[in-house]
Amino acid sequence: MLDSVLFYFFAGIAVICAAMMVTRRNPIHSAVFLITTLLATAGIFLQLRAEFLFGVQIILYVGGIMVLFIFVIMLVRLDAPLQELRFTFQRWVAAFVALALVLEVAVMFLLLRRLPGQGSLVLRAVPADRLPPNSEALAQSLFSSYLLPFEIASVLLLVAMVGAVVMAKKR
Amino acid sequence: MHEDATKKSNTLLGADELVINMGPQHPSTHGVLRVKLKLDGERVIGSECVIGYLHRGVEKIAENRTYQQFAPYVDRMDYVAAVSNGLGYCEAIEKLLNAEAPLRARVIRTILTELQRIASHLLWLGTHGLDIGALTPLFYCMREREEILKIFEKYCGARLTTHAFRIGGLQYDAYDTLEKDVERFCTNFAKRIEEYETLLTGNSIWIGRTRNVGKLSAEDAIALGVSGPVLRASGVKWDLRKAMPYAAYDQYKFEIPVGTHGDTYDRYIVRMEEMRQSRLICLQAIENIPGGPIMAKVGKVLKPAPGEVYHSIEAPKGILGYYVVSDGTVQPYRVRIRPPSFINLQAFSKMVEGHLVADVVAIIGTLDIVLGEVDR
Amino acid sequence: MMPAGHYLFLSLALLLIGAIGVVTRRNVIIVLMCIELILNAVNINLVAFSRLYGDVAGQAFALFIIADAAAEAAVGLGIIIAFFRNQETVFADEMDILKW
Amino acid sequence: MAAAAQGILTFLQTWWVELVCGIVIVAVVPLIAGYVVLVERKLMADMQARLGPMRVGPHGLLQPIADAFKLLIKEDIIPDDADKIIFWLAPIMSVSAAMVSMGALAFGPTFQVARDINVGILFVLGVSSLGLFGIVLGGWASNSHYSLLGALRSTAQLVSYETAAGLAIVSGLLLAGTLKIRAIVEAQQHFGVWFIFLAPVAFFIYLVASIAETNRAPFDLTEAESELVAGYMTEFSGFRWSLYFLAEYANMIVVGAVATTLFLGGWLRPFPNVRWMNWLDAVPALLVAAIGAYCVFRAGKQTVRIQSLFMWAVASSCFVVAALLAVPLVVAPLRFLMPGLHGAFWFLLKVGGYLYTFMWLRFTLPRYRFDQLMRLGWYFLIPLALVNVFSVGSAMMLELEFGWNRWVAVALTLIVTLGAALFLLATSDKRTAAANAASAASSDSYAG
Repeated sequence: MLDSVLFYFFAGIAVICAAMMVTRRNPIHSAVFLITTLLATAGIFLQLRAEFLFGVQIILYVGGIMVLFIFVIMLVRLDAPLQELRFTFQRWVAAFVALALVLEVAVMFLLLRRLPGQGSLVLRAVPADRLPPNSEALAQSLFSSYLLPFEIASVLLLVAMVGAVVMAKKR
Repeated sequence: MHEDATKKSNTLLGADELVINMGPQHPSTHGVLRVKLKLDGERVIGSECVIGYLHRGVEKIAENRTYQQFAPYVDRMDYVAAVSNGLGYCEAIEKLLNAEAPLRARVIRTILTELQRIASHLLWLGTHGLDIGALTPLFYCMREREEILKIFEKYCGARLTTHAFRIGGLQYDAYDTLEKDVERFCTNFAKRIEEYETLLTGNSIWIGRTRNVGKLSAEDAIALGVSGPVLRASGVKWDLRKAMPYAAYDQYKFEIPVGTHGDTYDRYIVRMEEMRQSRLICLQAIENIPGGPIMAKVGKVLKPAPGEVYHSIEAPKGILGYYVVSDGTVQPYRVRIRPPSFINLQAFSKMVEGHLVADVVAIIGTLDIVLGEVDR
Repeated sequence: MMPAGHYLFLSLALLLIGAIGVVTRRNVIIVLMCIELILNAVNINLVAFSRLYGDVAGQAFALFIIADAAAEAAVGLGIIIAFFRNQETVFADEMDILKW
Repeated sequence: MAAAAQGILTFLQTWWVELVCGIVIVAVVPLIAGYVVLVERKLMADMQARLGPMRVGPHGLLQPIADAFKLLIKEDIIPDDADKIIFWLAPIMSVSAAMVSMGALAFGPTFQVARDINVGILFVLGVSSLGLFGIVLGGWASNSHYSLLGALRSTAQLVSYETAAGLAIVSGLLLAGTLKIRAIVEAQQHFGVWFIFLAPVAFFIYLVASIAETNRAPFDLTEAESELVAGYMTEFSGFRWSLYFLAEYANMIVVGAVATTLFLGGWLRPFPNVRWMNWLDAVPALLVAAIGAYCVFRAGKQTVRIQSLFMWAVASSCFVVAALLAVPLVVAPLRFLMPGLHGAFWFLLKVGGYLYTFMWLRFTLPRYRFDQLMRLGWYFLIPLALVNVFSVGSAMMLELEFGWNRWVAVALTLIVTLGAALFLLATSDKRTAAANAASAASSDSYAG
């Protein structure tokens, strides 16, 4: 009961704010709505008992990446964000993309429904109180099964860091 | 086109530079100074001082007042060092009259002027510290300044705009316990100034904020005409108290502190040392205040012979000069005042170039300007 | 625990909104933000299935995606700043030369 | 209808502790923040040879209430060209971030809202860092150059120092082996020693970084009064401004609580496992009673009758609290109250000590300049924090894997860390000299 209330609450916020984000003209407003979406997603992570990811989402995504976005938006101080054409001719492309994706999911659902024994989409998960402690389990899996990807991810971050510095450095 | 290109290379993102209007209502422009700052990010790429918000036409007023009537007006220029202003004016008119104040008057003038120098430097220290973010020195400085103001109050009844001296000498003789009060202040002050030094001098943040900030070379300083501690911190040993002694300064031994780098830290050190020297002068002076009259014979109505005179003194902030032209009437034909703050402020644009916003307030503070004097 | 379909639909909605934003917006910063939204939508899926199967592998993968998003944002914004410095625009349709 | 009522009833039955704690946080924290301001002003006055607020109530005890009332009835000004919605939203963001992050803090073994959250300390860090948006957006929305500069400064500053603070916290977390707030404190009880003694450098880094994170002097560049008027708050007035103020003080309490939890033993009393130090249990009651006694002493000296009455009221409430603290000691059946009450006392005492350090530094030190702040963060604190994480880890390895004496291992790694610190200081001095020499040459001060 509480679970579903929380889910619909966060999901509603996420979807509405995402739509607002795409439609705002002012980039700062867009960023604020994106922040709200990301926070709502963090809430969904919490509702899914992915506590560590919740923390990472807030610290890294919201507290890190979005701050960077806002910082850049303020740095490039566009005086005329309002002149921007919001929807260009590409809207037809967009509509097509959307339609295609919706169709794809619909087909997928239908197929899954039809296949016998594959009703995995309504599978009941492990009850929350019997889950292993989340951070510990995640760390265990990160540092054993996924050690190599983990290291590669850190190299990726390093490369990105160097790249960003090189890019943004004043010549 | 060419301008565009340079502008682009100057700023962080090639976008327009940020223009900040600092003042006339700003916590640290020490009154009503207005500075237009052109910023690239936080770096100053251009600045312009706008003055005149406190202009009262002091020099014009002088032409419609008698010589004595104008004396209180000069107190309102550098209102944190009113005694010094009065001294300069009185001595200028005395020079015009070819009169000289008696020795006793000159010694008492010296004592009060040096106390005023300490008070002015204390106020500077407190506010300069506050500009750089040190909250506490201000209150300590105010505490000491209060002692000086109490001495002034006992002497002439006023604390800030004292009008302590009269043309030709003094109106009031030294009160009974003047020596004792000054001595008590001086003994206390020796310990107190060490206290300030422990708060600031060796503090690495303080050094970081002031070292190499607002550098002024000796040549530039002389070329811009700056004077006072600002000049001396650049390494020029020029102090009118030694160079052209006035009042009773020729009788006392004191050092002229000079700096080497000409940065904000050196100006700080120079002023601190000046306070110590002023304290020594006061101690020497109270040891032996000569007897005798306190007023020269100048008459009630002052009618100097037609002519002109320029007299300058070493005010706390630099050279304070009075150029007075007399046409033989009771009112001066023209009074021109050379206020130290006004001239020192000229160096501002040169000093802030390339520094950060935070340094701008440090530099305004280190110039020790008083807007009443700049605008007059 | 909600049925997984709900999470799928939420994720789809966010993905769609993000994709539409990427295609329609002119401002490159907002395009980048839309990409972040898309990555985020993927994360929801991963975490939901991770919960469904009681396996933290999905969450580990989501973590990698967040790291990737951080890298992408840093580099992307770096490029935008570099571009803005030279061309004074952040509009995609004005970025029409290969060399500047 | 009945079902709904039933549902609400079950909800209340399950969550009443959390609800009460939450309401207490929302309702009491503003009051506490107000009194922290009063304490700060009084301390500042004491250090600056003056009296501070003395007019409202005896010794200014009612000053916070008067201030709050004044701020509430002030005219609410929104600049014409401001972005109204964001201007309206920004202070709320700041406050709510600070308040929500308090939810996971344990002010004692029993007082905690988000009790079984697995990532307690991450939650606190993450949510409190959201307050940054309030500052940035508020500064942006004001449409003023001072505000914008303040906002830009705060972004760069907070992001930089959060990194240092995070790395410092990692050192503590390594020792605790858990992210749960309660478990961290329990780990310290298990170790028998506060983590500040095992990782002093980490505590130092966290102290410095947390001052920077809460925008307090000497790192208050975002609201540097002498430079940026009030930084991001320049255009805010009245209630909105007071929200920012509240957020700042709530954030101070949060970072203080995190430091207390992680490094100062949380709600544990000093020497929690040493039996013969049990007399320390009497300290809370005695201390509060002593404060009460002092109030009684001062009450006689008040010139106005109402003020002396007020002083009596303060004294008697002190005595009530002292009695409450003493009851579990004396009455054996009520001993179960002991951890909660005394835990809260010790916790708040430690937070108070931490905040006292904040204030002390604020009154003593001048302000850093922006480039110096960045250099301190990136060239000194962050590398030092990295070295420290490594050395704390090595100390743990030496003890657990190789069976070294704990203190030998800690001392050894501490020497390594301090050597690194000296090295960093030496190089940063060189860098500072170089930067100063080239100060006229334009370099990007935000690049750090």
